[in-house]
Amino acid sequence: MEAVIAIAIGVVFGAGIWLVLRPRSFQVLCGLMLMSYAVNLFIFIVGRLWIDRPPLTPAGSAPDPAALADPLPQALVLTAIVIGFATTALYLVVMIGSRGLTGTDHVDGREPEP
Amino acid sequence: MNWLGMHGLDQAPPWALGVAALLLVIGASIVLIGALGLLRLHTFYQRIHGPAITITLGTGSILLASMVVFTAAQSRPVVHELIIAVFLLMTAPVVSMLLMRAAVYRDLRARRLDAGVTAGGVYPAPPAGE
Amino acid sequence: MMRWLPYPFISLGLLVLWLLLNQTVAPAHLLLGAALGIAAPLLTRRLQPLGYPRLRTLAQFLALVRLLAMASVEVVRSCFSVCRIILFADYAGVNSQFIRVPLTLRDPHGLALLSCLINMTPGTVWVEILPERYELSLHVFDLHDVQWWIATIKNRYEQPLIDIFETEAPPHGDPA
Amino acid sequence: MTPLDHLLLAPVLLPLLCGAVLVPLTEGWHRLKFALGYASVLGMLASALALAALTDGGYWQHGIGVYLAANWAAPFGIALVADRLAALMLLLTALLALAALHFARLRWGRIGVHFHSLFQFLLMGINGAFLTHDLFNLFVFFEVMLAASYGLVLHGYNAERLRASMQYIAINLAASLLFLIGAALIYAAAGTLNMSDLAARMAGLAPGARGLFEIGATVLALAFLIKSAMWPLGFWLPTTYAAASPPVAAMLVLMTKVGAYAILRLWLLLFPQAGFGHDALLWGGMATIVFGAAGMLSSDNAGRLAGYGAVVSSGTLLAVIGYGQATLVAGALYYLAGSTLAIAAFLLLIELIERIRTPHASVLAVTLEAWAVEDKPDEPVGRGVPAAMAFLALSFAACAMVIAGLPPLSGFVAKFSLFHALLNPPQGTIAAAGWTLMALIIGSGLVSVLSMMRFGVRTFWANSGAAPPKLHRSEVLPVLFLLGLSVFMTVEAGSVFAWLDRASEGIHRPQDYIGRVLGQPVVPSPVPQPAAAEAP
Amino acid sequence: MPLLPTLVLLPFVGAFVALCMPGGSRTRPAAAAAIATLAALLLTIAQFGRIAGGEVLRMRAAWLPEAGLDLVWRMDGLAWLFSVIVLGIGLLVLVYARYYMSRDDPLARFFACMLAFMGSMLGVVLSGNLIQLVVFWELTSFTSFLLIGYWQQRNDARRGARMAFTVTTAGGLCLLAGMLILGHIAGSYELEAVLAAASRIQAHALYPAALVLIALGALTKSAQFPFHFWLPHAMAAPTPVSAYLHSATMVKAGVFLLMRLWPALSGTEAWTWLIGGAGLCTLLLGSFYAIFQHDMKGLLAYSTISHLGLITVLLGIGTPLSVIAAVFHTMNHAIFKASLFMAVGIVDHETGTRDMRILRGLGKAMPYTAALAVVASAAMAGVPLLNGFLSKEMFFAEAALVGGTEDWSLAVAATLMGIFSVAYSLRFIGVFFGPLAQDRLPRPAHTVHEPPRWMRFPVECLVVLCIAVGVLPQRTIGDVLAVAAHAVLGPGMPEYDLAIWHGVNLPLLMSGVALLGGCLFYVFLRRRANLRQRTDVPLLHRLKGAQAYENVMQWLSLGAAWLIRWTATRRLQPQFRILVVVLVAAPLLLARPLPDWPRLQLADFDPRFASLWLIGAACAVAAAWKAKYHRMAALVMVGGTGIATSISFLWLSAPDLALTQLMVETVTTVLILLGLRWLPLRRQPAALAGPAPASTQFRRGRDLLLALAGGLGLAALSHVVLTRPAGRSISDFYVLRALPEGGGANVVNVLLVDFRGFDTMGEITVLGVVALTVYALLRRFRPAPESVAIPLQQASDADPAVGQTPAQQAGSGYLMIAGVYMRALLPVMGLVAAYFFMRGHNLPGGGFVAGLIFATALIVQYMVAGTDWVENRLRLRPHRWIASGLGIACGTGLGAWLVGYPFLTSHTAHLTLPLLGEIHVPSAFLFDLGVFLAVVGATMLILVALAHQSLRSHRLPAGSGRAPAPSALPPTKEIQ
Amino acid sequence: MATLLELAVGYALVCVLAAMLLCTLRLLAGPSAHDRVLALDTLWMCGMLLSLVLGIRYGSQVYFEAAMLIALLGFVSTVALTKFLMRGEIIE
Repeated sequence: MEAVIAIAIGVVFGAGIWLVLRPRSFQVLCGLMLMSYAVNLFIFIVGRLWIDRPPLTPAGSAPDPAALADPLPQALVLTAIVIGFATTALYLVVMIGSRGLTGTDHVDGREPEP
Repeated sequence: MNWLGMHGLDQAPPWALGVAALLLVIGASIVLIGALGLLRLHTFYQRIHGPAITITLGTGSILLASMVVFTAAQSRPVVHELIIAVFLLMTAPVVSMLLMRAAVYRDLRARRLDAGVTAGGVYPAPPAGE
Repeated sequence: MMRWLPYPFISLGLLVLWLLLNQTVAPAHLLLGAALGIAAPLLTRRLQPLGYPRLRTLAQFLALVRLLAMASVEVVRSCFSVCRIILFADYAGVNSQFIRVPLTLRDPHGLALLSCLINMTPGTVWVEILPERYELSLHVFDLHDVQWWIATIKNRYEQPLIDIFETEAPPHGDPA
Repeated sequence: MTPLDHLLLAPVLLPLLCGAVLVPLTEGWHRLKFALGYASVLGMLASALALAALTDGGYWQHGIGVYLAANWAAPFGIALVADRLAALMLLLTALLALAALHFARLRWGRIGVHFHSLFQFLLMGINGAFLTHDLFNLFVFFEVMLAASYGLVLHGYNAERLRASMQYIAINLAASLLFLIGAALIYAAAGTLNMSDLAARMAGLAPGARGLFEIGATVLALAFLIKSAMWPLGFWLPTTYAAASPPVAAMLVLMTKVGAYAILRLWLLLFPQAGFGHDALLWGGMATIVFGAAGMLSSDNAGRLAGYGAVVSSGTLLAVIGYGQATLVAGALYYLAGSTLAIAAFLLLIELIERIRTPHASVLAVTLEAWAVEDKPDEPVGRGVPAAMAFLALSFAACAMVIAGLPPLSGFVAKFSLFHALLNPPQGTIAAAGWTLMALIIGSGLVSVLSMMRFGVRTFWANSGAAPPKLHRSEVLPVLFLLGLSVFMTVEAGSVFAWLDRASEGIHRPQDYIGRVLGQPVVPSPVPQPAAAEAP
Repeated sequence: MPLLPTLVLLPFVGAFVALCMPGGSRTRPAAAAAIATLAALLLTIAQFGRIAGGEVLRMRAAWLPEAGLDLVWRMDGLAWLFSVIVLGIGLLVLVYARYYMSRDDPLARFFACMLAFMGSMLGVVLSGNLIQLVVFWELTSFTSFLLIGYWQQRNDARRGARMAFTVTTAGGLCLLAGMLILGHIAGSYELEAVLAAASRIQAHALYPAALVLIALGALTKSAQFPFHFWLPHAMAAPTPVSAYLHSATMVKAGVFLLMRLWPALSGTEAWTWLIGGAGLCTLLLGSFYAIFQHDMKGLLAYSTISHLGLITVLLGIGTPLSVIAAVFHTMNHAIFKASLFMAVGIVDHETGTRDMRILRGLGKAMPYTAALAVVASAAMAGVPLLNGFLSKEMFFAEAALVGGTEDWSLAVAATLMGIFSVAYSLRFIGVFFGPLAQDRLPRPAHTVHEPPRWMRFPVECLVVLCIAVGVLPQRTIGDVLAVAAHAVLGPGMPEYDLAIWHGVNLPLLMSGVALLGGCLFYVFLRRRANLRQRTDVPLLHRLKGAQAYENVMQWLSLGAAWLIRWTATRRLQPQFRILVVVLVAAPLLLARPLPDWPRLQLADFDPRFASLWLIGAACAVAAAWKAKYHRMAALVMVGGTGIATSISFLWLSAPDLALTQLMVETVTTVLILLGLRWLPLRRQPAALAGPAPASTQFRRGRDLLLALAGGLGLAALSHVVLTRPAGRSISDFYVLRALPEGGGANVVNVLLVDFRGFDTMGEITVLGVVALTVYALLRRFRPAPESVAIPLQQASDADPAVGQTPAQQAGSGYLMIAGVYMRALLPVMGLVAAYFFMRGHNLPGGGFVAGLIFATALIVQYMVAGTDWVENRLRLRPHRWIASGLGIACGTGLGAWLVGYPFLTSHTAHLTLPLLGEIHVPSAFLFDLGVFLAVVGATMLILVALAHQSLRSHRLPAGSGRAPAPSALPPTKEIQ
Repeated sequence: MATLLELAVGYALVCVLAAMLLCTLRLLAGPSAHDRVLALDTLWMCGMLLSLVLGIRYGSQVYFEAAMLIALLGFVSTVALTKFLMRGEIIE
């Protein structure tokens, strides 16, 4: 389990890096999205992997912290997801704005000299 | 081997568990077959029929299994899986209808006539050249 | 009554949905569910040009139930046949074709239900209603007999739907 | 918890509420929008002053005010902490915001929509970043600040701004991801996010956890360093500064300093003795100085000139922090404030200067100078200088003096104090790096002089066809205000330094923070809590 | 009022007053300036009694006590002497300038600059603190920059100003460094402390460094070799400026500094070689160069360089007598050189030129001026009975003395310099003799006559002084010199004699040789070397300081540009590349290695989970592959990774995350599709179908390596984190307190709305801010020309529905049946949103998820029936949603204040209602409502703003062609 | 019987995941855009089923919500994609 998720994070992050290094703004957008998946997962696994232990405290009895998943990273990821969503939207709009005004979808807003 | 006990399933009648197991096996198999169809069938218009069985019978069986298991485990009728069924009934037709229509006209537009769009003669091949 | 509860069935349906979601029949939830059930259609009324479908008589209701039951059997049957084809058939021999089915049903809700039934039945997919002659374009996974399909659809599905939805004038709006 | 404690919240809540109120107002209300925004900034200024007074007085123990948001004790809830350093930064923010907003009144606040809301949210983010004592909350406020800055950089939509902001946004999004990775690693290693709690737990970390912690801190530092434009991570900065509208660019100058602030604060808390990564900071900062100086010399565009000036000041700051000598910090803070004000004033001034720069004349002047062409001397008669021109030239000269560190303005005092501290280290011997740093600071000052002089000569002297620009009072006042602050800092250097020394001493005592933050009691409930409420 | 600061302040006040004078008058600013100067001069002179009595006036004001930097004003003999020079000559120059400057010149600025310079110079002279001295030192550079560039429209003025400023500022910065080191050695920046620590300073290891740096400051300021080149170029300044700055005062600042620090620094070999050597070179070069100038001011400038070299040599020699000679010559030089400059100014003023190749016979036209100039230049040449003679005599004596009997080189050099100076003096006065060159003068010869009375007055004063000092040295100036020299030398004052006649001795012989040789040399040059037509200096014409300066500047600029080109980039990709490299390298280099590097464990390998991530990873990699040419495919594949992510969250006990991720996935897809429409199609060019060129392959390979490194790094980190035992964390607290004190069973939600509610507030602010930004940006969005027209899909002839409006599609078109479902789903979705909202505190859900569901429900309606249809029936006003959301969230937090709690403290109201039983209404609920509203508002604002763009192309006038100019587009519809 | 159910659940899990893998293959292979959209939609459906099966496996209601959300809103992105395929813009 641990190895799988670690490798998965690595692969997604690597794919994101590759895309971020590409010249077209849409590629960079996809890259940033993939990277934020990887980073969200990374924050998430900082609380270790728990199966079927969602951090919902049972009614009546005192909750046992050792038997529930770490809620804090989850809260952090939630915030990070939202912020990631917002910034994706922003980058997208800037991307199309730049495409419209500069006439190219190159990330620099101008085609490189050949 | 005691995970059923954790959920209170050890009190449940065995026939219920059997039914649930059967439904699960059927449903899962159909899901797999549907996906297989999606992968292996030749044209898009054939492939779209693969997932149809996933959505109908596959999902139906698994939903039923879920209802049976939870009803048995909690000793009270648990039927809220019906909601999923209702939602699927309302959304799945939309998806397949729109997807099919999009595929037809995309193929016509791109003159991809070998993709099966002209089969049956409902959609005649448009005149070449635009 | 009608002013404050214009869509009793929808409201009831939403209440049931609410209770099912919450898995409770506690009075607070009953109240809340009812309130939501009444408020939701009212608030969204302006976005519903066709209004909500209504069932007028018990007979219509029974016809609907009968239709659904028959359709479910058909669903299971064709499901297995599709499975069989996918698993065992030689795909080159599968005769997938589009066919045209002339329609007489005009009510959008009825058509919607028809599309649901057809799409839920594995092996057939609704494509569109061809506008020029009001024919349904249908894709059939493994076609043997065009006429059989046309007859089946018209008799087994369309006719009951016409009975259900078009015995009276459509309650609201014009589908066109 | 006394009413005065709530003052800690004002720099965050005031702009938030004001920004929210401004959102639904349409453009027809721009006077009202400006008035509300202005009132909010004035309120922030007042609260910053009050905080500066409170942290310096005996009101709070050790001069550290702690606010437990949501009434949860320190490592668990989010704590806001104000000390002299935070109060200084808040004050700087408020002053700068006042100038920038005033400057925007006539023109920039009216073109485009939501300038005022975004401006307020930007202030909220900056202030929050200065106040918060929680690592992840710092991230959130960074994001608020960045998101608003994205909008503001784009403000006044043109191709150049879009190009620049594409770069700015992409880089900062990546930086935000790094921030998250770093924060997650630190949480993984230490199990907490509160800065004081982290500091308290540092000692007890196992070697493995310590390694993770250091990796986390490194990645986190990268995120901060991207913000503060250390070479080679800060290439976005000159482009962005040159493209942004002047009031926004002025605020960006402050944002560059937020990164340095975060590093200073965190490193002094977390690595009080070990000095982890200080060498990298020192050498990176020195490389940044060289890079920025070269950039100043090679740029012919005023915005880029200012941008590289900011790079130099950022590099100086980072190198000084990396030098790791406690007595340097007061000078560094003074330098931070002085250079921020001057570069911001310069950026505001640029717009006014651009009004007199006819492209044709400046090109001609450049060619003439490049070939050292001796034109036929004109009549030896001086030209009258219109008041507007004189104002621009003198303000420019003042900005240049502060940025270059020439006497007598605050830039010189700052550099002098840095040199003084470098030359008189507590341990007695001066490291080779110290000499290098001094040489670089002096050299960069000289380069700034050269490039600013070149720009000034071309603009004000060689630009023969220039018509006197029309200046509006609302554009002149902010520049004068910022320069006046520089003068004030120079004249009152003694008392300012006394204050900064106290601030510097304060942040060099992490134990005080740990004690204050972790020891802050929550407000007790007036009625006994009902027994554990049953879960529905 | 304290005297010394007043002295310094007076000129600045005068400058301000002069600046405020109305334009159009020459007299008023001049009068203001002169009055301020006169007042200061009288004040200073009045102090002579106290100074002569050995008193040192001091005044101290705290400035930066922490760093030992106080403002210390200090006036001793030397400072007094220089103050008098600065103020006295300043006064004369101001009077002169009143008449010299043109009637059309707006003089307020000129006089203000002059006075500001005067103040700075006084500041230098009167500083009792090294750092304070540097401050004023740089101020003199700055004000002189303004003065040299006064005629800003002239290129030579600008160039001269820049050169002077560059050189002197660079020197000033060196001086600062030197002073800092000096202060470091002495332990104080106070002048007196430094002077008292002479032995400690000279023994210190840093002494050479300090000496060199301070010498650099002094030599640049005094235009000593090899920094002399700026002075001739500074002659582009108006002549009063040259007379004042470049003969009498500013260039003297360097020698003043050397005198000031003489007790502390001199007496070592390094000092002698450095200062004496530089002075000697300057002395010879300057005088030699001066001969060959054609511009009268240029001649005087080189002469000044030479005389300053003389003073420097004297200081470098380092004997007490030589110091006395240096001080004496400083005074003399100021007097005669200022008068000469003013005389040149008169000539220039009257004839319009200063070119000695043109000027002839002016003695007839302006006999009085000619006489004055001849006397002054005789002083410059060292003719007996004039002041220059005396100090030159002393110099010769020292030069002869220092070499002893075996080394005559200095004496020879001194004599040589004497010869040269006689020669250039002769050349200078040549303009007054011979016939008037009528035709070549710029102005008609009959207009050339004596200047106004008061313009000549300052010259007269100075020439009288020349003669007075030359004839009666002891009587006129003996006391002053003694007082000034005493201030430098202290108790070690030697005996000396200021007499005209010391008998026949070596110096007199040298003087004679110089006078005679000079005359002969001049005649030789006139006759043989074609002096009047030469364009370059013989022998030394290759030595062009100014050219070297320009080269250095050029080289600096080019070097900087080169550095920037190689170490910086304006492109995004290299920046990202660097970022990744740093990201991988920095932790490896900096952080300590992890001691317990875990082995890869496959024991708990779960093939099912692995297959889930096989899907996710494959989608990610494929998305990376496809994103360039198949944007939609890439989007779908990114969606595949999103599915894997959300299912992983679900699987790994994070239902809240799974729900949120699901909704975000959906909304993001819609969002990107809305945006994709504005990215024109990108097809793979056929040319690129083959194998890529080597450079591309290299680039790809490099990026692949980076991606691998980055991915591997994060994977390794994840593995390390996962395999470490979980330590003590603060989460336990949340789990334990969430229900009893936070009032909710869903710990994550309680964290979001209670424990860390502050985060959430920031988060919804981010959303709101982004929405506003998007809205603002899109309002002025201009699409690319090729994407303005309706999309290709809608222009096809195959689809019968292409011409339908959105409302038609939904009403009777292909969307009719789908529309029935999608419209029927609206209340259902609303209900589900309400459900997730209500339960959030106790079970997975919450305001954020609910908000996204609600927004999606609305977006579905937009998709069915189009923007116009929906907005005719529904006024959404997303701005208000955002504002009220933020307001409610904030207001909830503030509500806690009312009951005396900190911001955001949550409170649970327990209501007992009839029939319904007990109901818990936590305040966090209200906070969550704010989150909900803000999320709905922000999401809708973003999506609707994007959706509105499509309207514009549909609203194009019919038949307007496929690709209209973007500017012709109708504006975006306003969002209500 | 319990063992049987357990085996059935395990089998179902494997089947659903295998189905997802097959969908992914189709997603990657294409060849046309509508194939990919169909594959993505099926992937969503399989994801929903997976969460249902996980719900049975762990006997928890928590998984139900996710499934319901997919059932209700999973189609939105598909509809958007198809509408994009058909019309080139999803909101007109």
